[in-house]
Amino acid sequence: MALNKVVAGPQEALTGVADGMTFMVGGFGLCGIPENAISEMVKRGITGLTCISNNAGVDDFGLGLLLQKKQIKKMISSYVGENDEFERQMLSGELEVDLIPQGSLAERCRAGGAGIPAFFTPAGYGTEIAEGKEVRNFDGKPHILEMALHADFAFVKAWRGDTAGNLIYKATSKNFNPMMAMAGKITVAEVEELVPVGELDPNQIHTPGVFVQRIFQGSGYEKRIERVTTRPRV
Amino acid sequence: MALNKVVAGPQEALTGVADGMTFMVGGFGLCGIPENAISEMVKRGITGLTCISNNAGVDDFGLGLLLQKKQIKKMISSYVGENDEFERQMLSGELEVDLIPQGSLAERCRAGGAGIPAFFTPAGYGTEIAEGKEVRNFDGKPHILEMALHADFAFVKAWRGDTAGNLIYKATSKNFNPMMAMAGKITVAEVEELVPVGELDPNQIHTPGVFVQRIFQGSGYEKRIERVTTRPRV
Amino acid sequence: MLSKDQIAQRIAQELQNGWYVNLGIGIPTLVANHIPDGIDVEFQSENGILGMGPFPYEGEEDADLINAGKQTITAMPGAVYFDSATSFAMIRGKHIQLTVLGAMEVAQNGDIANWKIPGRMVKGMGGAMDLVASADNIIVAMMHTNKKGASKLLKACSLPLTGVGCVTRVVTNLAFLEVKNGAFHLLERAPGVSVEEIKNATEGELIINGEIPEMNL
Amino acid sequence: MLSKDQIAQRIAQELQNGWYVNLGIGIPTLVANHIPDGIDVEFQSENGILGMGPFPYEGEEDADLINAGKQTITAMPGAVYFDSATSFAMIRGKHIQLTVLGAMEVAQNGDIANWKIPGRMVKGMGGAMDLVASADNIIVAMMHTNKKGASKLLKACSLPLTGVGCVTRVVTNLAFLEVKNGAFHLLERAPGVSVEEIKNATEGELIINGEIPEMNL
Repeated sequence: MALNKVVAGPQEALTGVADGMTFMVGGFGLCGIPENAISEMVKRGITGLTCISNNAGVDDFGLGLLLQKKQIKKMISSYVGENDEFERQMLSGELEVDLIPQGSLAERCRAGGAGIPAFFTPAGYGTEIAEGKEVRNFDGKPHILEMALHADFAFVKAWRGDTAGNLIYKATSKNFNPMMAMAGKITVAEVEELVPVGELDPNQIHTPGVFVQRIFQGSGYEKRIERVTTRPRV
Repeated sequence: MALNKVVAGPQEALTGVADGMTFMVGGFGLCGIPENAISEMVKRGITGLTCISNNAGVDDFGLGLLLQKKQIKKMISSYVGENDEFERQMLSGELEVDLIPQGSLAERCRAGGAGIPAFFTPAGYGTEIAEGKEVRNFDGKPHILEMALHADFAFVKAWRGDTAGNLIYKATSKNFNPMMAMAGKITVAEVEELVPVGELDPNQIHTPGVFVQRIFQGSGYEKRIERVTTRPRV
Repeated sequence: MLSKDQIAQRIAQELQNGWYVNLGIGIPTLVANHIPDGIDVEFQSENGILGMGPFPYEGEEDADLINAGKQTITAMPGAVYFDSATSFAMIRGKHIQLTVLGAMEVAQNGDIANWKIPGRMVKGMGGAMDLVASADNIIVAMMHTNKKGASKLLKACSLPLTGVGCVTRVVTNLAFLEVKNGAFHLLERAPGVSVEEIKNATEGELIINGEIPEMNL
Repeated sequence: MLSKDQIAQRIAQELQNGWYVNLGIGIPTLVANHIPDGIDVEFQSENGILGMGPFPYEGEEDADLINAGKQTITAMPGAVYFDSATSFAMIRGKHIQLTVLGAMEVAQNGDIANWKIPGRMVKGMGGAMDLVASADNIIVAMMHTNKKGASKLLKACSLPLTGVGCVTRVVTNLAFLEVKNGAFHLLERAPGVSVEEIKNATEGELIINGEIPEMNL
């Protein structure tokens, strides 16, 4: 029998979350974000959160919802520029912000999940990002040592998933979700469609179920688009 | 227009290989090995090779064919135990062998392809593998620093591929192929079925074509099985 | 003087067949509209696509298919989606042949500053630091001077750096320049722009060798 | 005395519901035949599968579907295939709850030697060094003594190490032992085997606390 990771919904899936914990939250902008898990965090009113997420949502959606309620103490991100409330809290000093080059953020999450405590990368050498970090030359080129990231909970969103926690993402909604799924002590996956084991081709799975502790079928997805951009029909 | 990486066959695909070069060769045992590229290497009689490959084939197949002809100077592998000729050459000192823990071998190939010059891993700490390597504690646990691997050519084998070099592997024939595809200066992919771009679902590709410089439809695959193991029908 | 679209057009002339190209936000995005005939390239967007196509027709937007600027896009035949770690493996591993991005300042030693203005809201570097630290071939697309008329091609950057010694070429509204040996080398003038104007707008060391041709757009 | 199959059976009793398990070559492979009723586990083979099933029926072998011992296998519903880097990410990242492997020697401090005999042909460590360096829960399955009758449970390993201080439990043909605080702690005797026999076959420090029960197979 395959393992069964299914929980009833976001409420059960977030059992154990507590004030002051560290959370990884998948998505790029508003694309591929775990909408249900974020809503549940808002509902629970958990505070003092450290959130590791490439972006911080917009004012009234995504992680912006947690910012509005001042639930987030610290953001670890690569780009946070679509959010007035974020700006206000950051400039006032209410919100701590740790900005990380996007590739280093992705690789540090993967490293956390893969048992690699640290690695060298050229990104950020010679900039303020490198301050206090070990520098070493490889092939004559300077690199800095970056450390793995870990989280108490990782919230990820996939397109399809099976009851054993195997996940398939759609298009560019994959982004940070697979690495964050690897790096959570407890990884909660929400999916648009939950299917029995055996329905997904074992050759086409993006996140093996071994990285997922809890899975549920999400609901009410808004899937907002930040910048609808179109071209005229000829 | 998508890029076109198609070459006529193994002969064209191996243009530029030369004595003394370093080669990565995909596969685990005889599963997922680039049979056509290996045959072409035998045919060309290139010598003094350094081969990075998890295994060394068997006496009369896979990399064993290159060993028979004494074309290999050095093997970098994790396990080489199915090959009498290998044993003879190793014990006589004709063949240099660098044994690497399998996970470190995989990660070092990935690192080479991903521009990560070095990383820390716990594998091999306290063993002879760690001799001469930097040791550092993370969270109180000792790790050793391992360096990226690179190759002049990487030979990989996939199940299906398109003319832009996008690859899909089948079942456990994936193994080392995706990381080696990333780490070759020139990566040559041979596939069982070559299709036009647009035929592969962009969501299901294992190796993006950006890592592949040349692709051809292979032929005459033997796909030998090292240990046929079955169970009785009830 | 070049329009933003013409800056993109001039950069597009540098594309070579078979290249994978990462285009930053702003002017660089426009490069995709000017691919010369007979040149096949593929565009990477670092949020996870190779083979990015044009914007979708109205009504055909897919919330799951965006570029790094969070705009809706389409995928070309032969496209592939991947996660952010794989995306930056491509970038860090030098599998992308050209990076085009904007800048606030470029220094004559190739340093670039494009992510932070002290005292102002910092939005973050996104993927820019990874891109500039790894790419061998970086073209900066920007205005030659800022809104106050001050040169953006400097002896040394005054703003916090994004990367050091990495920019190889710059295309501005005034000129096409190469960055090497610690100086800006003027290669081409924008149509109707004199060498004198470019000199006056360039704070960093400017090397002018012989007759400088006008761009051919 | 236990047969090899019974060693596997005793180890299988340690399986807990929901575990992912990596089984080494030899006796460990047999563990899969003895999963207790009501226990769901998934087997990983480090060459790239989770959800490994039984060997195929004759005629149904697939050259593309093997385990780390290069044997043909099948996949269970819910299985997934992945590359070697991902496979060892699972192992190194502690996503696998139990590792069962064979050994030539185990020391009372948990050191293990199972890959190399000086002067003999060295076949390589395969994935063993990664497995023992990362797993928190390692059961060694082996004979209590070697072919010459010498103990394999030692004060210190004499052979080149595979990993240090990592083995948590050992199941042999004679006994089930826990390795902690620098000693072997006898937990159970194989049916018909006396504590005295186990003592005589164990070179390393052996802690015997109270009455030692017989295994219940």
